[in-house]
Amino acid sequence: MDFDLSDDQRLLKDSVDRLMAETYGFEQRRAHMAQPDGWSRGSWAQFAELGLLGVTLPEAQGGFGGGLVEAMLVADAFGRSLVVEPYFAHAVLCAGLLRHAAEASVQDEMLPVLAAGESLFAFAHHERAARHCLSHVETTARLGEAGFVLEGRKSLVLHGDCADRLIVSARLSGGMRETNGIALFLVDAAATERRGYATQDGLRAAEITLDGVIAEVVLGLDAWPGLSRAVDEASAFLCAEAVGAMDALLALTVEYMKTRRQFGRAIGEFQVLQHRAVDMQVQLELARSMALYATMMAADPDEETRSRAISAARVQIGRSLRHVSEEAIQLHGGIGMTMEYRAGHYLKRLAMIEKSFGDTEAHLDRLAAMGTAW
Amino acid sequence: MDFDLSDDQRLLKDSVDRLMAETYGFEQRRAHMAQPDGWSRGSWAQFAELGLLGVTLPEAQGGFGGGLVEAMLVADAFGRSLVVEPYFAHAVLCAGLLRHAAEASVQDEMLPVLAAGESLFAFAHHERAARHCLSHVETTARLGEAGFVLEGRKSLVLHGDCADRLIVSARLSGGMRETNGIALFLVDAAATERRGYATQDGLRAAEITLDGVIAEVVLGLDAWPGLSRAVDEASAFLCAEAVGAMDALLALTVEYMKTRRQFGRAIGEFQVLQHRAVDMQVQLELARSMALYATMMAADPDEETRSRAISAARVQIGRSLRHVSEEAIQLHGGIGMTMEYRAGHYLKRLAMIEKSFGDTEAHLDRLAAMGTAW
Amino acid sequence: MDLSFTAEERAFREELRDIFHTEIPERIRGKLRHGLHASRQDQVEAQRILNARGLAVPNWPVEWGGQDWSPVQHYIWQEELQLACVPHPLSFNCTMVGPVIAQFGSLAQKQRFLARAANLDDWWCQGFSEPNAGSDLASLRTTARRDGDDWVIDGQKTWTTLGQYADWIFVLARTDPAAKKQEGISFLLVDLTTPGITMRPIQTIDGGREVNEVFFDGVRVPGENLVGEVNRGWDYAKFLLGNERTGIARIGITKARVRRIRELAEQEWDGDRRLIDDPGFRRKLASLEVELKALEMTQLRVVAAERQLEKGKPNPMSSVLKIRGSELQQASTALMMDVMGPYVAPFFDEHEIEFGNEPPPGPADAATAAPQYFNMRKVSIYGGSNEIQRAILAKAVLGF
Amino acid sequence: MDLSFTAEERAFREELRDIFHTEIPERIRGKLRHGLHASRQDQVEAQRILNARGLAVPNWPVEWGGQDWSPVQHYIWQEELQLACVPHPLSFNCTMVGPVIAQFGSLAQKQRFLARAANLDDWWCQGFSEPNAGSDLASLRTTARRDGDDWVIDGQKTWTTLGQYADWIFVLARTDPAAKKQEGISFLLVDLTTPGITMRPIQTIDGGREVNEVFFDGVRVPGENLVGEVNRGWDYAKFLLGNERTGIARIGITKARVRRIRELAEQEWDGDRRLIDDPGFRRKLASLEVELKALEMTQLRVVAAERQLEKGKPNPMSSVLKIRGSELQQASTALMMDVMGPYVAPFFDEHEIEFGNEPPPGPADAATAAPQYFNMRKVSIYGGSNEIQRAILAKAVLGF
Repeated sequence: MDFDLSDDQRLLKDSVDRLMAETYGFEQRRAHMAQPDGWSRGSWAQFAELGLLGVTLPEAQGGFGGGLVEAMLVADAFGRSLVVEPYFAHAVLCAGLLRHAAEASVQDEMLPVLAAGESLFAFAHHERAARHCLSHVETTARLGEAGFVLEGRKSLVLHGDCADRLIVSARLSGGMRETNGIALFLVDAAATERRGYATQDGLRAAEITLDGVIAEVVLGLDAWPGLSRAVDEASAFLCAEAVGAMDALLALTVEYMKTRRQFGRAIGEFQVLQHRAVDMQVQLELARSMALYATMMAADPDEETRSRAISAARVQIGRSLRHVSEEAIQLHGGIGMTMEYRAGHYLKRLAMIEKSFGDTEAHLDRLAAMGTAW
Repeated sequence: MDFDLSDDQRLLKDSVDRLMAETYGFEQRRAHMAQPDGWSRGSWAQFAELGLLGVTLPEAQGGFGGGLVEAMLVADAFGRSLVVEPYFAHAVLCAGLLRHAAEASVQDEMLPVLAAGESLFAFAHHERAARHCLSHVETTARLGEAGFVLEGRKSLVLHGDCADRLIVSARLSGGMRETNGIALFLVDAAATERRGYATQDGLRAAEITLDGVIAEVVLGLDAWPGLSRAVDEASAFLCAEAVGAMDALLALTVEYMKTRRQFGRAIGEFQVLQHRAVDMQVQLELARSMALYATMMAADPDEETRSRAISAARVQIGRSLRHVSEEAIQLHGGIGMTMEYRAGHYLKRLAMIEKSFGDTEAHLDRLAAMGTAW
Repeated sequence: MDLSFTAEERAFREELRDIFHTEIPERIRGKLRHGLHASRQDQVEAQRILNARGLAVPNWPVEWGGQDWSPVQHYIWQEELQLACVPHPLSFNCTMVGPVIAQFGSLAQKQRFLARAANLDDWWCQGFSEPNAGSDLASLRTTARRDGDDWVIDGQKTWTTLGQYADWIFVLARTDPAAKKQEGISFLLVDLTTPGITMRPIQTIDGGREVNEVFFDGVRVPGENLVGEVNRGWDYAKFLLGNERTGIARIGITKARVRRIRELAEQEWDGDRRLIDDPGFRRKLASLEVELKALEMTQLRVVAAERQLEKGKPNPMSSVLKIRGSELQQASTALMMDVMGPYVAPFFDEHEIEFGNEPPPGPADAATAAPQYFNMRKVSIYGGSNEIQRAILAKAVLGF
Repeated sequence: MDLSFTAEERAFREELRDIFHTEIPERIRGKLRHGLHASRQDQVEAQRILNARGLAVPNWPVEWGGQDWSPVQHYIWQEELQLACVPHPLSFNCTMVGPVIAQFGSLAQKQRFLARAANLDDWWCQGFSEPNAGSDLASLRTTARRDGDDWVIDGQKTWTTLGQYADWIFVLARTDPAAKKQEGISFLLVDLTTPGITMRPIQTIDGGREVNEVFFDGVRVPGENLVGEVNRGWDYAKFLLGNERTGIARIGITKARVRRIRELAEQEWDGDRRLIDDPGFRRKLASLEVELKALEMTQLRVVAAERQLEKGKPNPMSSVLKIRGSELQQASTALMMDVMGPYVAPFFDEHEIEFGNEPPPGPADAATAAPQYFNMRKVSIYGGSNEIQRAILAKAVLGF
């Protein structure tokens, strides 16, 4: 049992932290968001150069050769800096899907492209009536003369607006929520109809219509095991990102409390407010513990063991982030309500994380349905 | 809309409060509990004399002629003083059952007896597998030569150990949780087998076996509407009793905080503890509001309207009492953990109220199942 | 003791409900129901309809357009207004500066300002908070110094809500720099077209532009614009802030939102089950409804007690209403987020929502769910933060 | 970074589990599992079995019977002890006075007391708190004055747990009345058979007799019973209180209780459905299990960090463990009450439960559910109340 970083991991952490310190201040972030895509191609190139886009990919395929701990370090740093580039969609979700659901030959072809960041990948999966059910797929795939033909509508496709390639889930057989019968395809994004928009936390997404689109590549015809694993890994990433954001937000809040004066003294001198900050710290530590747990369990190939751990982590982190972010705004007062100050941006990102790939209630339902055993 | 007491109500309140002040101090209560029945026959006679045993009964039947508001005033005062006499079982539950489920002729005969307190009544209803389901009745009644013959086991019969007469629910027909097919009978308690015991809050109860017992009187053969109404009224009483207890407990806590000194000052000077007491006050006020609501809605003859209101009140009061009683002990520290001090006794009574006739979760389930409309 | 309303009160409620539903355009009320904001024009239109009926400023003295209503009638008016999603008559005019002028202003001020405020011919905004005077309002630094008959104001105000729409601002300024904190403050009425005033919008985290900073640089205000006596402004401000005794919990607005949550959950499918049929969701909804009922009953107790209270004397129980009212406003927006699930994410500004070619993706009202949740964080901060309310209760009710 | 235990650690765990299950009588462990208390005899029997195996005082120096274990091994020992429902070696002996004597005592004291404490030949109890010195322990008033070679103690102690079983008491007493608060206090070992000591039991709200008041009236203690230096007792007390770094959260006990809750919910019928199949109950149980897992992971982080901390220096994170550990002990007893439903009500004292002719009515363990809930209110009060823990975190971690 060991929570220490290896030397290589420490090096990685240092270099990501340094990149963030140099390129991702509050004003710099605003400038990134003002660029045409809503994010910075320059930052993207830097991520690629540092090896971050392939952080979990094997070196043989252009990756950094890291694992989920390395991804966690990136997540933590990106959470602190509120990174808006399509890292999560591309380098977490799609990298995981390719790794866990695609044939080896496809991986050999695609992973280097992904790691280099030349072509932008997004995961077109969610559908309107899915709510928090990951296996909900109504989009159909049927084998035509030119290959698989996809029909359906995908929704809330993170960074789908600017993606070059889409990994699309579609149903070959089975009822709309069955895990069997789900396949994954690679599709040229330009062949789809897209409606892009911003999200509350400053990222981008799209509604995507597949109207007889021909799949470029078949990733896997029985894709559920890989899909579910990739999404669980992505949840672990979100947990770590949330912890990074909460940690930074708590530090910001405590600092503010030490400087902001009301009634003739720093508000941090009021015992009531001190204890409120302590309760935030407690929630943060519980979340941090569970983010570590999620990271270490997300690689478990047994779906039930893994899902239980991930859902447990998401429940704790969902509660912690709600508590920490709401209290942070309250302790700041009016300034926390403005876009000109960092705190509100954390609130927004954290609230959106809570709703990604199953909200707290949905994960608790999943645990309750399983019956827990640990 | 009017929350004021009438002059008569105010008089009643004053006389009950005076009785409590004179006869129900902490040491006096301990003495009452040390008597053979576990409560004071002397207090009982005083309750009868003041008209409290028939507070909700018509004057024509020996009652005080009051309604649920009058009952609420008694409940509040008894909650403050932690009265241990069988008032709730006898003068609330059984009086309500007789009023709402018995034939007029039976009422004429029994209510004066009840109001005088000569014969002690208890309600033998709960069964082992009922949990919080009021309509769960497995005890059977069949018509024999000498009248209805009852077979079954009744459990947690409040003050069943010392009751002279039992109102017993038994099933004539239907499945074990159906509301149809439940009848109520009056039974000579001596004809049953009883195992008496104390309860956590210093009351008494009994397990009762009905082994071919012949019913003395048939109260009603389709008893559910009356039973359900009487129990809803009893819940309103418990709500008011809980508010009385919480109010006294908060006052006790605040007083303690003003006198107990640690770190060179009264602990009530610590801002953190002040705000905790304020949160108790907020919970108390919400509970008080809902106890008033329950009192005023408990007379509604429409079962759904009434039950919704009662369950809503029970949910709020269940949450409030948990918060207030736990915080009261915490703010007291060690002294609150001892039987030599009042606070812990409130904790115990309040915890038992929460589990009577449906706990908070069960009432929330009832509301959720109904779909709410107000 | 009787919880029911009298026949007269019920008739009064029906009458108001009828007016609100038939006379205030659905175009305006629908916006509020869907979580959008009324525009300046909407606000003016709605308030003028109310004012024509004598329903804009019932809390004012009768001679200046108010109504001789019982506390219960005021309560019913407010609740029906909120349930019908009618924009509340502008609070800066109707519950803030109007009552202050009516109580403490000169006759000339009353004649000049009151009718126009009631009819929203003048749009007022508030100049109280400053960057270093938030919860601790008495530490304000903006000064007004005498120069001949005029006052000259220098300083900065902030959190001025809807200042961008306003014609006038009422300002607390320090007129005696030597006096102790709460003393030496005066209450001044300032025409926003006066030279030296700069208004800078502050974008809030819901994406809206609701508040502003206001800079005063040698702003010259005629002496007649001082309300009441010089250096007594703190009393007027306290009167103003303590004015809204029952409305502060905004229970009607939360009630309307909870109704909308139920409607939307009945329409929202989770696979082949409606969300409203999810037992976990039903329990959460029922739980919120219980909390709201408890708050409503508490408000009714406060309303009923008002008869016995000295007029204008604040009831400390209104702090309970403020605390729980803001918590439930927040809880209801969080539950609305639950209804929307992942569809809280898309961001569309109000103009796009109203006038875009295509509705935002997801359930109806999805695009306003997160902004409302973000925006409602403010309600436990402003109007005396919930921590301040607890301090009031600790002192006034518990005697600490 | 690796969450798994090494093969050696797993083998160590198996070995301990085996010992605990096979050597500690089920008669004793069953009591704890069902929420009953170990008797004095049970406690002595269990501890002697452990001590014979070297498992009673592993935290002591090796020369006095301790083990040269890693923090992880200590953690495993504690967890397995708790999961197996083995009575914890008496904390007054093993984590309190023993380590103090081992660290600060004279050689004579060590030789006289340590082996007997480890084997529970002497039963120790604690004389720290006083009626006016609870959270503020340093304000204690009990005095010990020098008289020849002896010390003479006068004063009153309270909350002395299991004092009725004890042979000896360790006492903090003021030896320099002129010194400032924390200074001038000494640490004395007192034979309870000494004349002038009166022990009065205090009944607690669970119905038990767990704590006592102890009165000292001119109690004469030989000079050799002073531990360490005179007037340095506060340092030893701090050492003692900071000693239990990882055990304070009692996660193993809560885990065992949660397992029992699941077992009982599987046996409990609600009409014709088992309680465990109630979705609302399952969600509550799952929720508690999540919170417990989060706490367990936090404890593992603290254990892992222990290697890097200076020996004996308290980790402020242990305050997080104390706060959440006590909250979850309380939450688990409340959930146990939920399982029992109305059957929490009957009161049977432990003697009746163990030896009565008929079991108490209702589900298994029903009779201990409410007493445990009541009793566990103490865990957020004693050992430094949760408010004190928050004050520690505010200062040590957040720098306020």
